[in-house]
Amino acid sequence: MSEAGKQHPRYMLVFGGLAVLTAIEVTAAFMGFPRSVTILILLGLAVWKALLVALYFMHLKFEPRALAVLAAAPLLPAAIMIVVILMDYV
Amino acid sequence: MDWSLPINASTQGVLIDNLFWIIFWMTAAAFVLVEGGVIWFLWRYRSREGHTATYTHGNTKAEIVWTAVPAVAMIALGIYSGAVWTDIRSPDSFPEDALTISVVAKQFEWNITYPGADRVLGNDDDFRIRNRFEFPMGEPVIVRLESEDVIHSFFIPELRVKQDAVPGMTIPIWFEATQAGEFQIACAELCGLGHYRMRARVVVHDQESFDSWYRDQSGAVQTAAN
Amino acid sequence: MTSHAATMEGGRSPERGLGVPTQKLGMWIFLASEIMFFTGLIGSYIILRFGASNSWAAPGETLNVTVTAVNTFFLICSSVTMVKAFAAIEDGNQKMLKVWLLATAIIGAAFVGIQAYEYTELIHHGFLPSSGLYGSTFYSMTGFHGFHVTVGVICMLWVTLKAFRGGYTQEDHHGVEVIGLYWHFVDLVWIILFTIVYLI
Amino acid sequence: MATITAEPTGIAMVEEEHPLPFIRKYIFATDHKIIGIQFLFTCLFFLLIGGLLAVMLRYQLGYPGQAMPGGDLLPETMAPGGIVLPEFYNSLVTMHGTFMVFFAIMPLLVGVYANYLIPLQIGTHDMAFPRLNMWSYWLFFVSGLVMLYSFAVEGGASASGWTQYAPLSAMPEASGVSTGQQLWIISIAIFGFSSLLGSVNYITTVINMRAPGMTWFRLPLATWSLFITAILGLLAIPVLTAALIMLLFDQTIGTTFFLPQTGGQPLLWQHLFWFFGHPEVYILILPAMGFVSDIIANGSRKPIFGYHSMVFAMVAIAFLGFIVWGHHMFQSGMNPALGMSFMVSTLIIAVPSAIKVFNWMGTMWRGNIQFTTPMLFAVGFVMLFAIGGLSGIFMASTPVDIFIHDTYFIVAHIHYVLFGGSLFAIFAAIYYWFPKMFGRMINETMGKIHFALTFIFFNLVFFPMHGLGMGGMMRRIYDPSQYEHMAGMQDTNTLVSIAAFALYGSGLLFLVMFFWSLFRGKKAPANPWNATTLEWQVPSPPLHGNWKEIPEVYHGPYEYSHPDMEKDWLSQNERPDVASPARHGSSTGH
Ligand code: HEA
Ligand code: HEA
Ligand code: CUA
Ligand SMILES: [Cu+2]
Repeated sequence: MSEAGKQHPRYMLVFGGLAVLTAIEVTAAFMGFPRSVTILILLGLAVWKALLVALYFMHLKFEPRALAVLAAAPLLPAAIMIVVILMDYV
Repeated sequence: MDWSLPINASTQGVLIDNLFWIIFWMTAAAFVLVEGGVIWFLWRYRSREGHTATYTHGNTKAEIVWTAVPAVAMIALGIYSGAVWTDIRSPDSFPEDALTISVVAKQFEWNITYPGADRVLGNDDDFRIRNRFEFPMGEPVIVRLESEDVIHSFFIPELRVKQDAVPGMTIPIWFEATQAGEFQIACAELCGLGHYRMRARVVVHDQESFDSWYRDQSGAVQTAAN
Repeated sequence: MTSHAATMEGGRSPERGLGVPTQKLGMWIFLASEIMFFTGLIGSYIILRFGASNSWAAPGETLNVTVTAVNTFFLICSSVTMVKAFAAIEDGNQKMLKVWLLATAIIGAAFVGIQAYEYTELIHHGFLPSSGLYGSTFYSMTGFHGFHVTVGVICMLWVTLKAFRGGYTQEDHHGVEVIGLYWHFVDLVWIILFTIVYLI
Repeated sequence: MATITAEPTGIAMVEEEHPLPFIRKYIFATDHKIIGIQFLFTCLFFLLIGGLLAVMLRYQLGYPGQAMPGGDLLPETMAPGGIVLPEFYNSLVTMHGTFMVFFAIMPLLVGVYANYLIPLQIGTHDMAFPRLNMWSYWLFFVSGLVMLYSFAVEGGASASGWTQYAPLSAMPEASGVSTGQQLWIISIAIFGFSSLLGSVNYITTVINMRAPGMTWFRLPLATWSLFITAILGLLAIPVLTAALIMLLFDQTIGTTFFLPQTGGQPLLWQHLFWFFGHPEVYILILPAMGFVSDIIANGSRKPIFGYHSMVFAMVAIAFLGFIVWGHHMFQSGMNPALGMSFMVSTLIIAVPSAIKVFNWMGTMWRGNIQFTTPMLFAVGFVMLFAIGGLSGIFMASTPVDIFIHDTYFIVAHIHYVLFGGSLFAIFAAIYYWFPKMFGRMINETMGKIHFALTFIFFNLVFFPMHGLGMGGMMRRIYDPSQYEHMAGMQDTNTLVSIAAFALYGSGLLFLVMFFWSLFRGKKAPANPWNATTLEWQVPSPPLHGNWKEIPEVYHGPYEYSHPDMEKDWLSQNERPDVASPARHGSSTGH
């Protein structure tokens, strides 16, 4: 299932991206923005990094759509769980 | 034994019992339909000489019907139950200036604290009674439930009242008794080896006998104080 | 016999299966359940911290962010070495496969080591699993992530060993790909954990 | 991991090619059929245990405070002089529920039949990961032993109910059980990992290894249900595992997730448990629905009524199962507004369930009904599950639940769905597939007697419990005579207990008959029920590797009584000699 001399994704680029984003995160955390802003920034960056890993390192970008769906499916019950239980407390 | 609910002695009990019997008749209909149908088919279509099955993969119309009917029934039931639930449990269903009593559960007893003469909890004229819960009929009562150790459940069958008492939480419930009498608080949540005997006496007074009882109790506290 | 081979290799003709090799599919399904497992732990943390309004130390107060930031960087590096290993065997480059796999295992082990050091420091400063909800959630989440990395390292060594025995070829290297998926997933979980546990 | 990456075991087509040594063939077997049979025997043993515990607790309820016959065999810490102690009663209830749910019903449905049926019904040689499969069985076995062992340790077995509500379960000083409690957690954690391995296997196999022509909408409903169940387990059980770990830490290393003293949340446990727990109860019913669908179509000699809606109904039930967990917490102190939305989602589940019940009836309608033992149990399932489901509607309505929560009304509901539902379907499945598994028939007359006794005594035991619940009798009560409002209930309780002993007796009858048929039963043909699905196209019992060569599938799973055929069934891999039934309707897929 692998044809010789296959073009690989630009892994090093992704790596650079991850490193930079992490650096930004750590600095942003201590910039003393309003708490809500900080949280938003950090979550945004975290999701971005997670996507980079999933799409490139885990090749989801290059897999059949069905597999990507299958991989993302658990996020729905996961979200339901956290959100609904939170609703019980706020 | 008789197959009916215990006598009902509270206002919310009326709502709950009505709803119970509404659901009873809905489900009874479904019950007869299903069981009757199955038994009839078993007999009518039993394998026998010269009888063969009809080859069919289904009938969309029929399926739509028996999807829609239960759907409508359930939504209606949901709306009505929701209304009743709001009347009983929603925060704004709580009556103003009702007699507020604190009930603290612990393995395996119920400690009931009354607000005393000033009818406000949390000051030194409060008085506390163990395993004995007395209150007047015909006026709403608010119970603030707490627990000291594990989860218990405050259950008075005749009043159709049940609410878990959770450690770390203060859970208010309210109810109004419609007749005087002696009942029991039963613990309805497994709470350890004494769970089965974690009960307390409930006395529902009519107004005047409650007032006199309450005066005596508060009086006792006063004299004890000075 | 051929149809048999096809079945067992899991290389199914696309019109039936997903067109994804069985081992890879299996790993993805396993990861789906891992998502729910970590949701259980992380979700509880979110609920206990943000739902039930408990007091919480500000980031950096209790935890040493610098050390962990470095550690995070290590884990990212190990993810890169991992994909490099995979790329290598896709090109049939046995030598680089071994190098990259070994690197991955070592960096992974380093991560666990640094985490162990972090723990000892924290415990030394009296921050224990029994120090309230913060301790409870912190140690359970990072602990079970560390546990996953440890398992990963062990499997990584196992795969590396197989690689040294020439167990993988350009045609068939499911093993490398599958452990890679697991490895990246653990990295991904850490990305989330690092953010919500250390920085928020 | 290692197991996944390992090269799949190339397995022999047929025994003769290279026979395996006994230990590889029957003990550490990787053949899905042997593993299925291993699960069957282990689970039936646990069913026997679970039943025994039930009988013991029923004795205490029927004859409170009286010495139990043979009870003096039990140690002083459980029943001094044969009289059950309150703390032991709590262990009995807890372990009864635990064994029945986790070690009897769930693995009987999934462990046994997902393993045995999936590869046969989809037409492949074995599971995707045979070795993982072996691990799944042996982990299950170990977890069962650990759970059994917990009776023997200091302080006895867990006594906080199968729902393990914290903080009771997290505070040994409150429950009086410490080691037993921890063993419970560890055992279920192992169990969870075992069923995780199973789920990965079943899902991968169904997705990737279907025979040529076996499209999604040609799958037998049994396989469909097992596939959906596997997904439920895959997503629900890890959450329980996470919760269990926190619970264990609360007890052992001083964390405080569920302990209020330092801000922990007792209700968090209930949320997490029921987020798992409700999907769990659908794990316990969906496969039953699948088996019953196969068996009713076969017993009525008629295609299943509305195949597609049967599939979508199961998918709907599975999905809704993830958003109704709060209906167990209406009285727990959860936000009442939340209770409202949970009530609505719960009521909606009646709709897909209705579709299933009525479609089974539609299948029997104008059928040619055979009164075989499997068919009797399948029909029994429909009748009893309907009752259990309908009682669920009472509790789904939040106000009514105020009164019946934690009463015997719930206990009645549990048993109508779990025994009348799941276990009846399991009996049906055992009778139906026994010939395939062991190459022998179960004696029909004995089977019918077993059915009659089970059906009668089942209703005698559990129907009166609705009445007890309406009277306000609470669950998990050691001695009902403590309460005034239960004073009049003792004779009902005694009657229920007597019926329960008889019910257990009929179980033992089954045991005898089971083993008798195993050795004495008359030899079974490949296709004793003239069924259409693929598993009946191989000899009984099938050879190692199932198929000499993978079958081609031409049409849907339930081609019974096709008008253009002289015989009244057409198996999935038979090319219709006349016009292809594919023209005739929806269920035959493309
Ligand atoms: C196999 C297991 C199983 C199944 C399938 C179900 C199915 C359902 N259950 Fe049950 N349930 C349990 C196992 C199960 N349950 C267990 C073990 C507990 C106790 C846990 C514990 O505390 O120990 C429990 C507890 C439980 C509670 C909590 C009670 C309490 O503790 O206060 C509730 C409340 O809503 C509930 C509701 C339902 C509903 C609405 C369904 C629905 O899915 C039922 C749908 C089916 C039908 C409705 C019947 C068929 C349909 C028709 C005949 C059509 C016509 C019908 C209508 C129009 C209404 N169940
Ligand atoms: C999955 C299903 C299941 C099954 C089948 C049963 C079966 C029985 N249960 Fe069940 N029960 C539960 C699940 C189940 N139970 C659960 C989840 C609870 C809640 C626990 C809790 O509150 O925490 C409960 C609670 C519960 C209570 C409430 C206790 C209390 O709250 O105080 C009672 C009381 O009567 C009871 C009685 C019985 C009886 C008499 C049987 C009888 O039907 C048993 C009859 C015996 C058998 C059916 C076995 C026969 C043997 C075989 C068929 C095997 C043959 C072997 C070979 C062939 C090798 N059970
Ligand atoms: Cu208190 Cu049960
Ligand atoms: Cu439920």
